[in-house]
Amino acid sequence: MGAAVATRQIQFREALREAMTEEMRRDKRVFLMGEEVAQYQGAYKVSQGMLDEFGEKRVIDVPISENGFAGLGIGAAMMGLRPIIEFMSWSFSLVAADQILNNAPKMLYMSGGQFGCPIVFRGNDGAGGQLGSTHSWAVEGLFANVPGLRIVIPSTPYDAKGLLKTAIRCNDPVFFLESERMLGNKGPVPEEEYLIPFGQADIKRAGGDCTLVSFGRPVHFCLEAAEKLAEEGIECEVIDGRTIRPLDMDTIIESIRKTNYCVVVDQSWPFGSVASEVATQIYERAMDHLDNRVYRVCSDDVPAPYSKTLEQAMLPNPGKIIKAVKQAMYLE
Amino acid sequence: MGAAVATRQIQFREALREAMTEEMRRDKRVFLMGEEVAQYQGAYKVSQGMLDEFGEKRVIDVPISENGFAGLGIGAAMMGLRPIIEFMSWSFSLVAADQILNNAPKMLYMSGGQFGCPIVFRGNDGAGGQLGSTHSWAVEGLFANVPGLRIVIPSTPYDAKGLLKTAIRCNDPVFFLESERMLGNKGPVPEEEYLIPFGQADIKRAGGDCTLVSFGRPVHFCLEAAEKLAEEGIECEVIDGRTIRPLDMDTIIESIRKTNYCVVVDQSWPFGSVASEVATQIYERAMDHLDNRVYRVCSDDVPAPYSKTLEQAMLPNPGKIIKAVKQAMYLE
Amino acid sequence: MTMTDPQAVSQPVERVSAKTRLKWLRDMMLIREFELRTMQAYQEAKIGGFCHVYIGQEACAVGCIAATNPDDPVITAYRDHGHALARGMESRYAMAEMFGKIGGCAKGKGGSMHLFDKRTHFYGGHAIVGGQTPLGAGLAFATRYENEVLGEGKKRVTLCFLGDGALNQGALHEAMNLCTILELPCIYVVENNRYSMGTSIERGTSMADDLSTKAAAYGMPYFQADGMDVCAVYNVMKRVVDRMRSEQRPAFVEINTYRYKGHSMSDPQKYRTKDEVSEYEASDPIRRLADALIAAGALNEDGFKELNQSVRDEVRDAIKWAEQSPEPDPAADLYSDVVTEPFGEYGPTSLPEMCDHEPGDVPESP
Amino acid sequence: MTMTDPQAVSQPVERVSAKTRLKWLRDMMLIREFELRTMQAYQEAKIGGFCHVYIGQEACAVGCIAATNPDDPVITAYRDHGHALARGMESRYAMAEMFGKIGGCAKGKGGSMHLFDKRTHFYGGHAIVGGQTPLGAGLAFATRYENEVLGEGKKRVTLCFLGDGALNQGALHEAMNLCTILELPCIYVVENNRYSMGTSIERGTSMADDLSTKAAAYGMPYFQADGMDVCAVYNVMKRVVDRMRSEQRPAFVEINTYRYKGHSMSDPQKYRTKDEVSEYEASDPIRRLADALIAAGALNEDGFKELNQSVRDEVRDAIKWAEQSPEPDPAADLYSDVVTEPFGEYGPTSLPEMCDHEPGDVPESP
Ligand SMILES: Cc1ncc(C[n+]2csc(CCOP(=O)(O)OP(=O)(O)O)c2C)c(N)n1
Ligand SMILES: Cc1ncc(C[n+]2csc(CCOP(=O)(O)OP(=O)(O)O)c2C)c(N)n1
Ligand SMILES: [Mg+2]
Ligand SMILES: [Mg+2]
Repeated sequence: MGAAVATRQIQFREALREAMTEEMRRDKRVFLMGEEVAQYQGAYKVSQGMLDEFGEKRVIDVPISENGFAGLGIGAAMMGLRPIIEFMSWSFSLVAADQILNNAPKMLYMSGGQFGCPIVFRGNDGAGGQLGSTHSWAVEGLFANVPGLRIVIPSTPYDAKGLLKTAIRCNDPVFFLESERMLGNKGPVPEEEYLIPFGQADIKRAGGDCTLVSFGRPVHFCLEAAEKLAEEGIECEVIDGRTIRPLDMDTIIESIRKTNYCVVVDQSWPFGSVASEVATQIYERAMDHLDNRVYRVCSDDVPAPYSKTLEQAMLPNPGKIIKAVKQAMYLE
Repeated sequence: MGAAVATRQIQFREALREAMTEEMRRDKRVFLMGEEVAQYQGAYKVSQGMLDEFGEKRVIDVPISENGFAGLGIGAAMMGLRPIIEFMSWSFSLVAADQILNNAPKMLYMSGGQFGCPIVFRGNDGAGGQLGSTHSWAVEGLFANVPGLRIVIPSTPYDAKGLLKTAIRCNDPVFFLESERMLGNKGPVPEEEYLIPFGQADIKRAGGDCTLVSFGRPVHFCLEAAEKLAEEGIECEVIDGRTIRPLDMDTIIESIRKTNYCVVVDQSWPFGSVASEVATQIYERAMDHLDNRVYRVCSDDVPAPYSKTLEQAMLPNPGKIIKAVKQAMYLE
Repeated sequence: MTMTDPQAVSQPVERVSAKTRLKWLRDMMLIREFELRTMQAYQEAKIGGFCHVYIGQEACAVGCIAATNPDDPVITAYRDHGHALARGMESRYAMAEMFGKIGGCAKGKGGSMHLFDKRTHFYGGHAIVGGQTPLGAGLAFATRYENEVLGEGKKRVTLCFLGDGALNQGALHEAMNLCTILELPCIYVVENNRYSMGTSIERGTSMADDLSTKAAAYGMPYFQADGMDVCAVYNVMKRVVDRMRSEQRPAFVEINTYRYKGHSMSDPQKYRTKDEVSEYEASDPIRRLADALIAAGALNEDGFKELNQSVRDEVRDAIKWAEQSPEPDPAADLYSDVVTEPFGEYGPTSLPEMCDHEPGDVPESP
Repeated sequence: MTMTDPQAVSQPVERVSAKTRLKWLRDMMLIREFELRTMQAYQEAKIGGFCHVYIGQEACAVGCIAATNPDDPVITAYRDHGHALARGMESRYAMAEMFGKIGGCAKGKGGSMHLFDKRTHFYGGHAIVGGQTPLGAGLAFATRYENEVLGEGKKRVTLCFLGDGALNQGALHEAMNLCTILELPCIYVVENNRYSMGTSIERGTSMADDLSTKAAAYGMPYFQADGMDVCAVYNVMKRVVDRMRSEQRPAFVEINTYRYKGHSMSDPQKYRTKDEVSEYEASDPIRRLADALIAAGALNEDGFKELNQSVRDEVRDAIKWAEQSPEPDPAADLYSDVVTEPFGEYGPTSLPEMCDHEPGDVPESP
C-alpha cells in the first residue's frame, strides 16, 4: 500500500474533503452541489469549510430535489463543467434514477461522442446503522449492470482521496460510494499529491491460503476475519477491489492461482450482485485453479431491518467470513 | 408443456388481456391503470376493449407521471385493492424507481407484516427494436438484486396468461416483464382456466447434450439455435426460467446433471446480471457436474445503439448462442 | 386564480366541548412527554438510527386528526411519532418499535421513521422525502373505489402529511395533479415548520411566502392554519375534511408551525437563532390550550398536574414495555415478512403482537 | 399572484426585415419537407424505431430559435427534428442519423429521438418525457458559471423545449424550482399541441386552461404566444430572451400549437376529429407567412416555388447522403463512445464526421 510512507493520519471525511478541495483549486470548472453541503457544512461534515474557501458560486446548497439537481449537474457537465454532486445518501438516488442512469452514462454514446459527461456523484452507500430498509441501499447491487459507468468504492482514507481525485479528473460519469460508518475512520494520507488509477485492486493483506475479495466497508470485516484466522494459522490474502467498474480481475485471478480458494464479500444483496459477477468471472478465467467453489458472503436477502440485532445478523461480518473461509477450505 | 392440449392460437397480447379480463371479472378489487390503457385501447393494444367491459372506474388512464401513479397503485394495494399498473415501457419505470423499489417490496417488512402490497407492474421490457439507449432497458439486470420482489418474464402466450393470472392473485408485488417484440406472437392457449405457479421453470425443448437456460424473449433465440444445432447432431435442452425471482434452480441443476454443459442467455448487460446469478448458483450447487465452465450470452456491455446493424450485433441472437454452445462443448 | 377560500377559514370558531379539548390537551402532552423520553432513550443509545422528534408541532397532528373519522386513512413522513400517537397507536408499541423490539408495532423492523398501525388506519411512517405523497393519493383512490366500485364503506378522506421540504420533490407534484385529474379525496397537509434540515423554506422553495400558488397550479383549494393553536387547526381542518368528504376532491392545507428541537438527534442548529426558537416556544400550543381551558374554568392547576402525571405514567409504562420486550430473533424474524407467500427460504408472515388484540386490551408486558 | 406580463406580450410587432422573414419561411418549409420525406422513408423501412414528426409546429422552433444568439444552448424532447434543423444542423446529418448511418450526427447511435449537434449548441433530443428539463437547468447553470466564475463568455440564455405532456412529470417541477432558487436563465418553452399521445391536455393536466398557474407556483414570469404564427412567436420570444438574458432568471412560455400528424408513425388518431385537424391546418404557419410576405411584396409565386425547389433539393440531397453513408461497423463502432477514457475492452471515442468540418463545408457524400 502506497500509504506506508505517510505518517499523517486523517479521517475518511477529511480525505474526501482534501480531494475535492485540491481539485477545486486546480480546476475552476469543478464545483460541489448537494443538500446542506454549503451553509450547514455538510450533513456529515464532509464539505466543512468549503463554502468559506470557494464561495457560494462553487459550493452550492440545493433543495430536496435529487432528480432535479442530478440532472442539473449532468447538463452542466455536457457543457464542460465538472460537477461533484453529493447525495446525502445513495438511498436517495432512487428518486434520481432516471437522470443518473439514462442520461449520465449514455450521453456520450447517444450523441456519437459529441457530449461527454464528466461528473461525480458521491455520498453514503450501504447500511448506515439501523436506518431501516428505505435508507440502507447498497446501490452497487442495482447499478453495476449499467454500461458506461465507473463505480468506485474505497475502504480507506488513502484510497478515498486518491480515487476521488481521479474521479473528478475523469471525463466520464463516476458513482463514488462512501459509507457513513467509515467517515470517522482515520488512516495515513501523505501530504503530497497522489492519484490512484481506476481498475487497480489493492492487496490489503498478503496471504497464501485463501483469497478474500471485497469492496468498500466489508474490506474491514475481511481484515478482521483474516486476523482471527491467522491466529489459527490460516493466512488470507485480502483484496480490496477499490473500483467495481472497472473491475481488476487480474489481481484477483493472480491471487487465486496461489491460494486456490476464494471468498467474495459484498454488502449488496446476493441475487445478481457484485459478488455473483466476481464469482462468475473467476470461474470463467480460473476454474482450473479453484480447489473448491467460490463462496459468497452478501447481505441476507431481506430488506434492511431497523433492529440492531436483526441488522447485524443481516450484514456481512467477520464471523460469517470466517465461516465461509473455513467452508471454502474444507475445514468445516 | 401444458399447452400441448390446446388448439386455439392467440397472440401474446391477447393472452395478457385474457388474464387481466378474467381476473377482473373474478375479483372486483382488481383494476388496470396506466398511460393510454383506456380510451386509446392501450399503446400496444394489450388492453383493447377493456374500457368497454369494465368502465372508466376500473380501466383508468393517467397522465405521464409514472412515479405518481406507481405510488398511487401501491397506496391502493396497501388498502387491499389489487392494482395492475401498466408501464408503457419498463424503461419509463426509472422515473418511478423510488416507489417501485422502496415502497412496493418493503412495505410488508417495514410494517412488520401489517401492510402487504398485492400489486402487479407490467409492460414492455428489453430492446423494442431500434429505440436507442433510453428506451431499451432490460430492467431485470437492475432490479433482480432487490429482496421482496417477484420478477416474471414469460416467453409464450400460454405462459404469459397463466403467469399473469398468478401474478394478479399474488399477495406480494410482482414485476411482470413483457416484450414489445413478442406481443404479436401467436401460440396455443386453452379456453379453460389455468394458472402457472411461480418458481417453476419450463423445459421448452428436451435434449441431452447441452443445457440452455434463458428468460423471456431470448428463449426463442435459444430454440432457434437448438434447431440449428440439432442439424449438426447436438441436442440442446432449452430451459425457460419463466420467473427470475423466485428462480427454479432445481430444474436447471437436474438438466446439467444430464448434459454437463451449460449456456445461460440473458438480455440484460453482463455485469451482475441474471446470467451471472444463474451461473454462480450453478457452480455453487453443481460444480462437480460441469465438464466446462458455464458460458454466458448477454447483451454487449454498451448502451443500446439505434442503428439496426449495431443493435443486432449487441443483442443475444441464435448465432452467438450456437457459438457459445460449441465453445462450452469444446467443439470450437 | 388561486382557489383560496378565506371565508371558510375565517368563520367563527365552532364550539368544541371542554371534554374534547381536554382530550386534545392530553394528546399533545402525551406526544411531548413521549418525545422527551425518546430523546433521553436515544442519548442512552436505547434507540438507534435516525430519530426525529415532533416537539413544538403537536397541535398539527392532534388538531388535524381530531377532524377526521377514525377510519379515515392517515399517512405521513418520517417525523411520525406525533401522528401515530394522535391517531391512537398505543405508545408502548411506538416506543418498543424504536427500541427495536419484537413488541414494537413492526416487530422492530421499521424503527422510528417507519411506524405503522393498521388498526388505527395509520399507513406509516415514510422516510423518503415526498415518497408518501403518491401513496396518499392511492389511499384516497382506494376509499373512493371501495365506495363506488365495491359498494363497501362510506365516503372517506385521506390525510397525507408532509414537511415543507417535500414541496420540492417531484413526487408531490405528480401526486397532486393525479388527485385533481382523478378527483381523489386526499388532503395534503404541509406542516410548514420553516426548515428542511438546515435549509429555511425561503432558501429552498420558490414562492415560500405564498404557498397558495402551489395549490393553484393544480386547481386545488388552499387553506391555512396557525399550527401553534390546536383549536385553530381543528377549526380549519374540520371544514376542509367535511367538505372534501362530501365533494370527494383533493385539498391543500398549510399549517404554520415550528420544531423546537434539531432536525434529528445530531443537529448543531447553526442555521437559526436561539431567539427565533424562544419566540415560538412562547406561543407553545400546550401552554396555550391549557391556559384557555383554565381561563374557561374547565381545568385547574391540579387537573393539569393530574394530566401531566397520567401521560408520564403512560410513557413510563411504554418505556418499560419496550425495555422488557424481547429482541427479535434472527432465526425466526429476519426472513419473515419479506413476502406473504413464502417461496424457498423465506419465512412466513405473522402480524405484530399489537394487531392480535383489541385497542386498550393490551397484552401484559413480556 | 401570477407573474404574467401581458404588457410585454402585447407590445406592437417589431419590424423584422423581409429578408429575415424569408429565411424563417425557408426554415419552416425545410422542416416540413424534411418531415414529409422522413415519413416516406419510415414507410419504406429506411428509418426504424420510434419517429415523431414536427409537421404543424414549425413556427415554434423557428420563431423561438430566431430570437436567440447562435451560442445560446437549445435542448428539447424526442420530437426534435424541427429544433435541430431550425438551430442549423445540416439536414443530411439529421437524416443519416435516422437512417442509422455512420454519416449521422451520432454515427447512427442515437436515432430520431436523440439528435445532437455540438457545433450549433444543440444539446439534444431527449426521449424520456420531462428528462431534458433538469438538463436545461444545468445548461443555464453552466452559462452563468462560465460567465461569473470562469470569467468566460457572455450572458447567455438556454431554451428548453417540452411538450404539454411533460407538465405532469415531477422532473419539470424540480427543475423549475431550482431555476428560481438558483436564478438560472433557462426559458421553459411548452409546445402545447394539446395532446400527449392520445391524451388531451384537459384529461391529463390540471389547470389546462390556465398554464400561467404552473409558472406562478415557482414565481416565474409567464408568457404566451400563438404558435401558428412565426412572427408572433418571435415577437414574444425576442422580448423574453432579451429580458432573461439581462436578468439572468428563468421564464415559462406557452406556445399554442398543433401537430397535424399522429403522435408517432403508428397512431390511429381516434382521439380527435378530422375537423379539428383541418381547422388548425387552415391556419398553417407556412401558408400564413408566405401570404403575408406576398401581400407585402417581398415574395411572389415564383419566389415561393424557388424556395420550394431549394428545400426539396436540400432534402433530396440529405436522403442521398443518408442512403450512401455506410452502416456503422460493429467491430469498430459498437464499443466506441461508451466512455472517453477506455478501460479494458472499450474502444476509443471519435467525433462524428459532421464535427470535423466547418458548417457549410460539408464533406463529400460517402
Ligand atoms: C429523497 C430524500 N432526500 C433527502 C432525505 C434526507 N432528509 C431527511 S429529512 C430531510 C428534511 C425534510 O424537511 P421537511 O420536509 O421540511 O420535514 P421536517 O424535517 O421539517 O419535518 C432530509 C433532507 C430523504 N430522507 N429523502
Ligand atoms: C417517462 C416517459 N413516459 C412515457 C413515455 C412515452 N411517451 C413518449 S411521447 C409521450 C407523449 C408526450 O406528449 P407531449 O409531452 O405533449 O409531447 P408531444 O408528443 O405532443 O410533442 C409519451 C407518453 C416516455 N417517453 N417517457
Ligand atoms: Mg420542515
Ligand atoms: Mg403534446
